[in-house]
Amino acid sequence: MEIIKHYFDVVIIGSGLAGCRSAIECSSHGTVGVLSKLYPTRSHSTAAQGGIGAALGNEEEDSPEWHTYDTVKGSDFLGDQDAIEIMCYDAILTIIELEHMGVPFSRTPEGRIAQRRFGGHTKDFGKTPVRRACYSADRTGHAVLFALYEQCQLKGVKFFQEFQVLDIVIENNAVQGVIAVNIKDGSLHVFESKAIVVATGGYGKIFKVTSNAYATTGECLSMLLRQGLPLEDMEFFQFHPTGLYGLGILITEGARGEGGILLNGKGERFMERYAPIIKDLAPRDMVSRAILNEIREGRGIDGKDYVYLDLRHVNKKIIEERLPEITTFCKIYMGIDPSEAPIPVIPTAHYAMGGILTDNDGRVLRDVDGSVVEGLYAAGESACVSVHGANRLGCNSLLDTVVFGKRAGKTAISQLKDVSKGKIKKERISFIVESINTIKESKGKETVASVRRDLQTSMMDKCSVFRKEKELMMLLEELQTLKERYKEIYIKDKSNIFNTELLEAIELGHMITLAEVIASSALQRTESRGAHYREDYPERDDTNWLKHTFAFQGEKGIYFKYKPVKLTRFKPEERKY
Amino acid sequence: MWGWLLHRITGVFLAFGLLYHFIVMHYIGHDNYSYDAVMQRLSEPSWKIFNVFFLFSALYHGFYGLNGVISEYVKGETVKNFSKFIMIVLSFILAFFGLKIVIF
Amino acid sequence: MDKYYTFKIKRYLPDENPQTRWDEFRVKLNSIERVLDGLIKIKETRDGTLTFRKSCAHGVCGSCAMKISGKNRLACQTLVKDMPEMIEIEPLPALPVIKDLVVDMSLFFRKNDEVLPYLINNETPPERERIQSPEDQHKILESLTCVMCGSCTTACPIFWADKEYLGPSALLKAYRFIFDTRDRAKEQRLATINSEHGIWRCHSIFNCVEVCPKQIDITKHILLLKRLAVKRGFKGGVE
Amino acid sequence: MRYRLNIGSLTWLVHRITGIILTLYLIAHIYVLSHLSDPVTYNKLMDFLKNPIFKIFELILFAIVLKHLFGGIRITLLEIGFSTKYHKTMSYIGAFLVFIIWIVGAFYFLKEAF
Repeated sequence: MEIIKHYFDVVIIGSGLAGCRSAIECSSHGTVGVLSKLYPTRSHSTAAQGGIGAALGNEEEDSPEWHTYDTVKGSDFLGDQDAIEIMCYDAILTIIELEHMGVPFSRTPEGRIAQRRFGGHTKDFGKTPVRRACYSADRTGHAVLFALYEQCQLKGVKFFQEFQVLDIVIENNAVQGVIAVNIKDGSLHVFESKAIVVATGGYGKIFKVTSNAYATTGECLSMLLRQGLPLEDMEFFQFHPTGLYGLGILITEGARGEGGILLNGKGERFMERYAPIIKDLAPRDMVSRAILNEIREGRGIDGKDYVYLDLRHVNKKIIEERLPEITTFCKIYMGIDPSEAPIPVIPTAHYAMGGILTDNDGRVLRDVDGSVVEGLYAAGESACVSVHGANRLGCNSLLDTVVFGKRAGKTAISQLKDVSKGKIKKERISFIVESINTIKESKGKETVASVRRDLQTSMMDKCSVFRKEKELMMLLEELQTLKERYKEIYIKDKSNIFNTELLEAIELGHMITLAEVIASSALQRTESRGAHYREDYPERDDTNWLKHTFAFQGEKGIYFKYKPVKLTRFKPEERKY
Repeated sequence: MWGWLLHRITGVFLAFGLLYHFIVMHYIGHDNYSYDAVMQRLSEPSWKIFNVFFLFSALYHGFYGLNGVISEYVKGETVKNFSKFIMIVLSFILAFFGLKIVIF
Repeated sequence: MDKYYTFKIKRYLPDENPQTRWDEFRVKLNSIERVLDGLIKIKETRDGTLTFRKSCAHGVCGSCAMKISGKNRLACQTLVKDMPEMIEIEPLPALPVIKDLVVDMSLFFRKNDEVLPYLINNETPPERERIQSPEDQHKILESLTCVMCGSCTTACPIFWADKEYLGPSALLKAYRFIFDTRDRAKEQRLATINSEHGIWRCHSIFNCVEVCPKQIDITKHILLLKRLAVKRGFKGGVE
Repeated sequence: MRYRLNIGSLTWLVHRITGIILTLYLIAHIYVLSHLSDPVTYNKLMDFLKNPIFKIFELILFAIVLKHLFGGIRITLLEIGFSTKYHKTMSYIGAFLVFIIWIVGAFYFLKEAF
């Protein structure tokens, strides 16, 4: 198996918003190579609809301080407030930079970037909803990703499309490079570099009903976990309240921002009971719990397990102008027109708050004490600076990817000179090649699909919005049996060319590791906070749980360390909307 | 761009010219094909001028269309240029013969 | 209610002999399932070697463009209930096939790169965002929604014959930047598409409009480009 | 290339084929007329062309001309700004008009010829 060697100052894994934004930042000072499983504009960032939050104040008075308060309150006070402040204050400049790069935002009559209301975003510390989400119709992710990818092309960044990363090589606490396979012809490539930026996005595909794309499997997170790096706050996984029933396709919160309301079986606007002030624009964890609560108490639409998102009263022109994409989704997939019929929705797995432990400048940390892995950076959904804490507010994710993508790129470049070039040893490569061949030649009777379906179903049943200790214990056992069954997987496709079955098998191995981390993190956090709701511990316990969890992979399984939350300005208070 | 525009202009001219041509040839009078009938008509200068324009428009329109077909279906740079060159030469020969008919 | 569908799939497996063959699979699918769900069911339960691209599964990323029942569509957007009993599935036409339903898209992407697909504005950017009226933004709104799935260019008979033709997708991308009031490279872009293999190869066939999964009227945009080129021709390049 | 034909691609195909046939006919037409230099051969050629088989050819030619004419009108209308929403109806109307005019023309044509 001949190996093709490359060298880049910075290797970026993932070509979504975070990846492209850091590539733009690095391209001015060094050679940059971006690896991606998909053609860059197909990354899951393109599916983001709602908007990107920034206190520009184009439509009404706004201030980054209020944005900071909303994000801290939205995160159920688990977010590190210094990082949140950086994000909210940097937001304004970053969005303006995006516009200069060509992002075609929707515009106000005066020609400035248009903004709309969004869940959890309020004026003067929680009084009334504020227009803070800068949007481009309901295709904001698509608009920003295309602009960023185009700027990368303008700056001559080298893209390696349809390359699957097999291993991120870290030796004596310094980054050496990446081993990847070219999916098109199965050839093995080794990318040695001084710095690596991990920007691979979330891992929603671990759950059965999810809005995430097939490519979001989070294998890079598990590669780092297996090399002793911690994963932070993995128990917090956000369920978006309004996903199309049966399909998991998202109906952006922007629909509720434009006036859409949620109705239960009795036709009541039940959100009034759960969040009297801002009702349907409450943060996502609260709305998801409210919906599932209504369904569990038998108030789903004619008894079934979904509720209605009603846009019929919103004036038609606004729907056409600002929500064209979800209108086509409803027409194509459900055969209904949102301005004439209510949309059946249920909560779907959507965003991973947890991820690779990083500091405010995107550097990946090796341990709770803040020691750094030299040359390793992370940004976007795969990283956990913890600006989202226990629950992410709508349109803070696009902001997180762009702000911290830029910072990660900037730090990577600034430290290029004092990091030595990576060197990947032969044994490491042959070890990887060995592990692939064992998967390919295994004679078992299990198929990738059956193991994956069982993983997704059990995660969805036992570790979604409502969690209990007993169920989580059962889940951990099921995951152990899944690990055994994974060793018995039989691959029918033996060819080297575009072998998607082999790639899915590799991804599945990493998904099982991540699932185990999520389940055990959820088990050990005995309180309810943000998206993590324990029916046996329904109260938020600030005295002894106001801290981040760090999951390490030890020989005898997952063990945890903790670090208190950095509180600067806002003291934890009861979270009412 | 100009070639494309001329193609459209000649097209429009041909559209009307053809109707006029058809009416004159097929629907006015009887037995218009004999040598004397054709010569008699050709004696009038207006018919002569019309036919010159008609000829050039037809040749240009037809061969510009063929040029398009060639640049789409003929593979290989040299073969393509060569066949385009042949087309131009052919159109000039036809123009010469056409003119010869109309002038004399 | 579930129904049985027969998927007649054109296979191309480079390592096997014969490399190309037609496979038929009978699959049970319900009314909201799509062709992509059928393909996934076949790959999971019948034949693991069946290869196709997929990612978002709701028509926004453009990975799963293929020829379904004789017409280019996104597999994840084509509901099986709208299709006949026997669904014929082939890879996108006129592009080299890598394996089964996966084609090599690099020629298609090179076409897009030829029209300089990025905002070019070297003036010093203002303090705040550049002002653009809603009407100007609206002019490029439709051309913005393109997800570059490749269905249009590979459905155009002119592209089948002449691989040098830029193709509807690249011309739409050129439109997006030429009509963006913030762009300063209008002349350069017009020169690229004003060539023999640019807008003048479009003969208003409308195959691209028939297949666009985002319902973009691409031919209308190319006709607008033609009129702009003619206008610029007379005015000697002055706006 | 097995691809489903629709009204748009069919109209284009017909337009292209009729265009090529007309150009070839143009060459033949000029060749025939070039015999005008000598009246004797010209009249002999005219008599030869009188037999009914050429009348049928002329009738078909008439249809081809009309088809190409209306295809050209559709394309030119689209290019000067006519809404692309009606491109299909333009094709159908064009085809219908071609058929009507062809029948009317053929009626006169045959009446005069026989």
